Amino acid sequence: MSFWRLPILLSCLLLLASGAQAAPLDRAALVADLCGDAGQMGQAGTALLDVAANGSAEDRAWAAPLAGAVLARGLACDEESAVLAEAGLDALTRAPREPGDKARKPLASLKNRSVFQLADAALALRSASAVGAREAALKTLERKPSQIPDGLLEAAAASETDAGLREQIDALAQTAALNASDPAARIRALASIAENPSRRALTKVSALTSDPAYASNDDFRRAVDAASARIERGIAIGDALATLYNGLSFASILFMAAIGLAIIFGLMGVINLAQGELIMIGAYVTWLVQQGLRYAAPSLLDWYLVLAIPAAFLVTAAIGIAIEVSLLRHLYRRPLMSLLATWAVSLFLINLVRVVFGTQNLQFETPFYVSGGVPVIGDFIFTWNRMFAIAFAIVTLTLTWLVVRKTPLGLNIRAVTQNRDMAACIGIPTRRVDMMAFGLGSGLAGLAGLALSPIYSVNPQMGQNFIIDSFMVVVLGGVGTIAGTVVAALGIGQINVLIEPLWGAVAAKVIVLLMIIAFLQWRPEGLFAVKGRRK
Amino acid sequence: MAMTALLVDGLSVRFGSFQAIDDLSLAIDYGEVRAVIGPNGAGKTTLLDVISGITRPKQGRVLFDGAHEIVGRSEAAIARAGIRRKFQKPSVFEGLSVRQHIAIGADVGFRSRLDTPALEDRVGEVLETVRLADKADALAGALSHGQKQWLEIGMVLASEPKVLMLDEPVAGLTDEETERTASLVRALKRPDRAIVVVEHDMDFVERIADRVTVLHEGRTLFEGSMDRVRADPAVVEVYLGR
Amino acid sequence: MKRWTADWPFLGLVGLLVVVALAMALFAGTPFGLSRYLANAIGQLAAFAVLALSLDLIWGYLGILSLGHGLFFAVGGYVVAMYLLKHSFVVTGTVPDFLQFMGWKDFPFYWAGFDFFPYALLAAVVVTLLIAGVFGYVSFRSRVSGVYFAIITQALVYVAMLLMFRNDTGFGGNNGMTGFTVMFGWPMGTSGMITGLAVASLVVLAGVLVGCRWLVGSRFGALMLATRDDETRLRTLGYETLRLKLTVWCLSAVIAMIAGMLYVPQVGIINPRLLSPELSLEIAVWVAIGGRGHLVGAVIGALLVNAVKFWLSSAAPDVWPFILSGLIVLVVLVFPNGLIDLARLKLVRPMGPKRIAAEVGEAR
Amino acid sequence: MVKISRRSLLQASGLAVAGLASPAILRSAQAQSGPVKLGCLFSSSGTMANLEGRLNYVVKMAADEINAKGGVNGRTIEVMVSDPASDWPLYAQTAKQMLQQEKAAALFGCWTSVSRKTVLPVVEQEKGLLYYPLHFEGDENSKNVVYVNSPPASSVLPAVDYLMSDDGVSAKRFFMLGSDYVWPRTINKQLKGYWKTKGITESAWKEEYVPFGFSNFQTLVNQIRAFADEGGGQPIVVLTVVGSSIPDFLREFANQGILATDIPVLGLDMVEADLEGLDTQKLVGHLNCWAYLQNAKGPANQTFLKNWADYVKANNVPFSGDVSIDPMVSAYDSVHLWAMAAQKAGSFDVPEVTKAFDGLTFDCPSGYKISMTGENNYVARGVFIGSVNDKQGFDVLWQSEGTPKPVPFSPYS
Repeated sequence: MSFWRLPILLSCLLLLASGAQAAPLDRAALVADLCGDAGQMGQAGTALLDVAANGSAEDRAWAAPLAGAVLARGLACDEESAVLAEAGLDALTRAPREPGDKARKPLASLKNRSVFQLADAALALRSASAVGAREAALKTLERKPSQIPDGLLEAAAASETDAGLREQIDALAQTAALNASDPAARIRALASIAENPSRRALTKVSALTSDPAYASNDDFRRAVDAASARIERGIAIGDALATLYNGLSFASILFMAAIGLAIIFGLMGVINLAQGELIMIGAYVTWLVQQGLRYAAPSLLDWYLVLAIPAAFLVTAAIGIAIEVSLLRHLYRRPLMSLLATWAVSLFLINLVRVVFGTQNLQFETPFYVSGGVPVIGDFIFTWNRMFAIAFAIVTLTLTWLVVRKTPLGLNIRAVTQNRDMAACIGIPTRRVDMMAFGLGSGLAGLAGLALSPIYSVNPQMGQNFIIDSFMVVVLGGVGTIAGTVVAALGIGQINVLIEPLWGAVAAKVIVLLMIIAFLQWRPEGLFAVKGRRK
Repeated sequence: MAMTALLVDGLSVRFGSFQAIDDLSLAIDYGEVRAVIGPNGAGKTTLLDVISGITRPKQGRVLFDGAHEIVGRSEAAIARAGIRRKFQKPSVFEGLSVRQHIAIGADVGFRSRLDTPALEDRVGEVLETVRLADKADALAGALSHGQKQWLEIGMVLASEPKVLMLDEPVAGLTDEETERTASLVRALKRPDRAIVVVEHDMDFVERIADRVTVLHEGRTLFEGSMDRVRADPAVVEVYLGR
Repeated sequence: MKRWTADWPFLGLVGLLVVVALAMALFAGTPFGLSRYLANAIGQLAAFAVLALSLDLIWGYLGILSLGHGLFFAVGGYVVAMYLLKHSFVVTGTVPDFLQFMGWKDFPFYWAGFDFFPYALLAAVVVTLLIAGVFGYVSFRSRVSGVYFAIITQALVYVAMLLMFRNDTGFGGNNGMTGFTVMFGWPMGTSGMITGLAVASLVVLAGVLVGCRWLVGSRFGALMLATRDDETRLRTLGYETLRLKLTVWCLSAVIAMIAGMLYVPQVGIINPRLLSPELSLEIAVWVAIGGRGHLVGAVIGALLVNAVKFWLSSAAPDVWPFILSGLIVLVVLVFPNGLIDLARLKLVRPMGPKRIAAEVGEAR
Repeated sequence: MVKISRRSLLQASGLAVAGLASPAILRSAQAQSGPVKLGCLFSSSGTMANLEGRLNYVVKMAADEINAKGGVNGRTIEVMVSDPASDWPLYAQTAKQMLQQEKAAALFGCWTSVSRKTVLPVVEQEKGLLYYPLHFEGDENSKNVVYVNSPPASSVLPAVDYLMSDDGVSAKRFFMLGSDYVWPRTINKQLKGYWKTKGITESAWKEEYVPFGFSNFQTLVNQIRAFADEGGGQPIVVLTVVGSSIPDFLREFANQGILATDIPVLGLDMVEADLEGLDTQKLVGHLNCWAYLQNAKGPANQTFLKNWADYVKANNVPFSGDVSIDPMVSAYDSVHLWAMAAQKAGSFDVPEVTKAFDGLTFDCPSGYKISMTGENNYVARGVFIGSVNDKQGFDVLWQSEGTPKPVPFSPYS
């Protein structure tokens, strides 16, 4: 049983399927239906689906472009008949012609859309020339196994030349046999359904407990029970993984937003309220790089997220250095005043960007590596944009660690963080270190903006969302420790994700914040505090 | 034998992996001026921090007046019991006048008035002692370094403490100022008062101290009079060997 | 601290407030009276000035920066709004919006008694003291200070905002509360009511100003400054600074609460926006611009910034953020003690090392 | 005389607000003769700026059109723009300023319900007139507010009806996801009441709310998938999140591989502007419902779109000239409706203008002839259901026959 089952559609489909074998395809009527009202379009879609399963090779070749054209609103209906607008061919005769003046491009209703998607995939599975296209078509069919017309998969398997794909088609055919009459086929179907555990599969399988065969046939009952147990286990694993993954992805965002802040805070005791705006500017620089590539090197457009890395880092680092030199340097030992000063900077930057770029969300290309996701197990889907952020966070963490641990600048930063006066005494140019470290922290914020642009909407306000969260990470982690920042981000991210499904997003946020406030009462210096004599 | 003002027993303090004080025991009697000396990082200031309640030790105890455990009590409670301390870095309140400092030091209370005759007398007395009477209405922020040192001494002195701890009272002072400070400290010596001085200036220590404790790496290296300190090979090794 | 009789800026400001309040009361309704808009604006400004004073008391005189003072402001605002709604309901039968859209038949139980103003006032004080007391006690006890304290208070006010956004808390949710029709039995929105509220705000402002002046001039005030300058020093002189800080913190919270009670009837609405971290930050900006650690400065800062904001948000909406950020930078760099420096003609070279040395120990 | 004494009083008191007062006084002196003033209450900064900001320009454009035809009652229109900065109390403050100081004849403004609720007491007190261009939760009928867009009973319910019908997707199960404030809650309450009358049980729906500006929708999309996989009929998502949460939700939804043909989303506050910056290929088929869609047919829309594009170009407006959303058209209608009413009344006095509402009609860019009656201050508009296309816009999937009569108070709550 599936929630996609549309009983009326199915019965209609069966009727047509049995009738179609007798009569040859009435192409003119089909095109007329495609241009008709919602009901007629639905019939036409079902007819196309039937052609894919049972039609002759010529009919299939003729029908192949139609479903796709309807989906893309590329079918122009005029008085005569209809035109495939993209190719400039008559839909019926395939003679080249232009649509009439009053041509209308019908829009498939949501219900019909689903039928046409299926028909398009079915036709592609049987007649597309590229293996990749056939594989993609099979993926679409897999989403709605109950609606695949009888005979389609068998016919497709018979003519499939690619061995791997044929295996996949057979597997799908087995799954589709769940409601067949042969108990052995059903048991095989159960086993193959259990291969891919999901809630949907569970719903389908557990519905079988009310099947007559469940009571009468022991083998079948065992198979059903085994399948549900296996699916349940799969779902449990999937849920656990999903929680971990979601937590990790949220943590990576928190980490990216906070790491720059942590370095600056640790070093100078300055809470940089403009950090969120530097993130925003990083995202805007990324956008500018994208726009530049669009004109200068369109072939590299997909890689703008990678190519923008140096630009995002350098521009924000430069802004950070400018802030430090022009403002914060003069507020040495006045951390609360520098807090206000950076707030002014944040106000200024938001409004500057607003005036220059406007308030609308920026438009980003979505390259293949940050779009979509792969189902792993159960209901766990591995989404690429999150993965990008996670990977980016890990790379950033590694690089930051290397800079702080392995470079002279890092050594100086650590020295000044631990004891500013002593560092100054042994000849470390503390002002210069401040400047460079502020640049580094700001540059990291710019990178955060780059990494977050595939996840969040980019507009002048976007930085505001990160302020409180990233503060919390920094103070929870403890002043100026990278490890503290990582642990705090992971902790906050994971706890948030665990609470959210229980009490909702607002409560999760409130609870996490209250936990942090309480924790800081207990350990005011954060998780990784360095103890010392009275300052 | 004079009564023990402070008894430090088996004291240990750690900062992370650094052992600031390591199983230190020490007794300071009423009526004596005790100097605590030692190289940087020997644990001198940390010792004062523990006694004044700022730092909590990992283990060990500190008995005041021979009976009262003061480890674990608040700084304020310890101070009210009669243990007062001048900090290494002159710690004065920049926004207050000299007179206000002494008055705050003399009388512990939130509500009491500043201008009662008894308090005014005491303030005047202390101001004379630390020779700041002519600066009584100046803001502390405007004083010279030496005057700040004296002001702080005056502030801790004002309450007639039983234990007076001075952390580097002559650091950064001119010779003449050091001289004056030395005579001030000697003048403060009383049978019912113990004075602990942490100092690097050996001449100053020699002038004021009855006994000297040398700390090294958180332990007592030597205890005795200044002459014997100078003669002790271990002390010489610690001071000159590195 | 100068004796109050010689504190001319203070005397001048109090005098001015009293004169304006008197003039407004006397000329109300005559052609010489202010327009309702101006009267209302002055009243709101006065409420903001009270709020600024509350922050200056702890930031300027105790060295504790709270970025969550909007919380106490909002407590006052919410309580007075509850009083107004309940009172309006009792007098005119107007059912508040939020009851309607939540589908509730009656006020939640904790609204009981709020139509009686003294009870509402008591509730406001108790709630404020409870929040401020508990939070202050644990924070000061564990010696949370400086930037940490600022961030934690910001998180606190943010948490409160998230909670108040929820509709099921029974305080109007995101929409907050509005539609106040009657106060103390008198209709809202009339000239008389507007002038009355404005005059009351001015009088309260003058009162709070005098009270704060008395406090900071007392021995207690000296101890506050001592705490600000070197808290450990003061503790090792035998003072339980926890008690002192807690007292001033609670006092400051109550003053902020009073400001909220004055503000909400004049603006005619309360919603969680008052709890936004930005507003709380802005309070600090007013104080910093006017002059931290100077009561007169805080009042002037609040009046000036908000008056310009009122004016510019319709006259030149685009430039306001730029002017505000410019003002902050100017103050931070050139007038480290706020615009009060202007009055004292204490213009210093920007970036001079002397000025830095003269800075009072804020860093601690 | 009055003017001088006020000024001298202010000077004497040396009040900080003197700067505020004097220009206002100078301006109010000419209130009786010069152009008639209209006020805009739309934020050009803060969270609402992207949506509200463009409405300022639409109002100006409509005023220009009217002025080009000679103005109203012989006077030209002057539009005052403010920036309440997405700060709700500031809306009230600005409204006060415009009504009391500037004597604005009418206000056009507010997007969120909160801001409207904030301004409401001010316009009622000052006996002003506010044109509110957004669809909203209904259950309100102030004589000082003109509700130019539709209450839920005449917009949301038809859309949900369509989705529940066989022509739609025969929706049987409903996941309601909204921002936590009055509009989503009221809409959902009314929907639940409506479903109950249709015999749908409570197990068929689920309600979740997120805070304003919420962006991390991973867990919620997981929940939606789990809800859908429980079986029991076609599920849909009724989305009432607002602002930047809309694109963030859609992005996560598409990334988890859910298509409109699996679980359609009915985004009640979703407009073309929310799709800016999204890859809509994977979102094709999701739905919204408004009283206007950019793809509406008819000459009125063509003219409006062209005028807007020209206006954007000519005046350097910082918004896209190719995007036109319902609230823009509603704001545009508002100005024309007000001008027609004022013309008909021969006066700018609010009571007179209000009396003239009965029987007003206007050719809205949506292609419908929108109208007002004397019964209430609602405007009868058509209803569109839009379907996301791959060009970041909405195709018209369904539209109402005529303009349903607006029902201010929902019978289903």
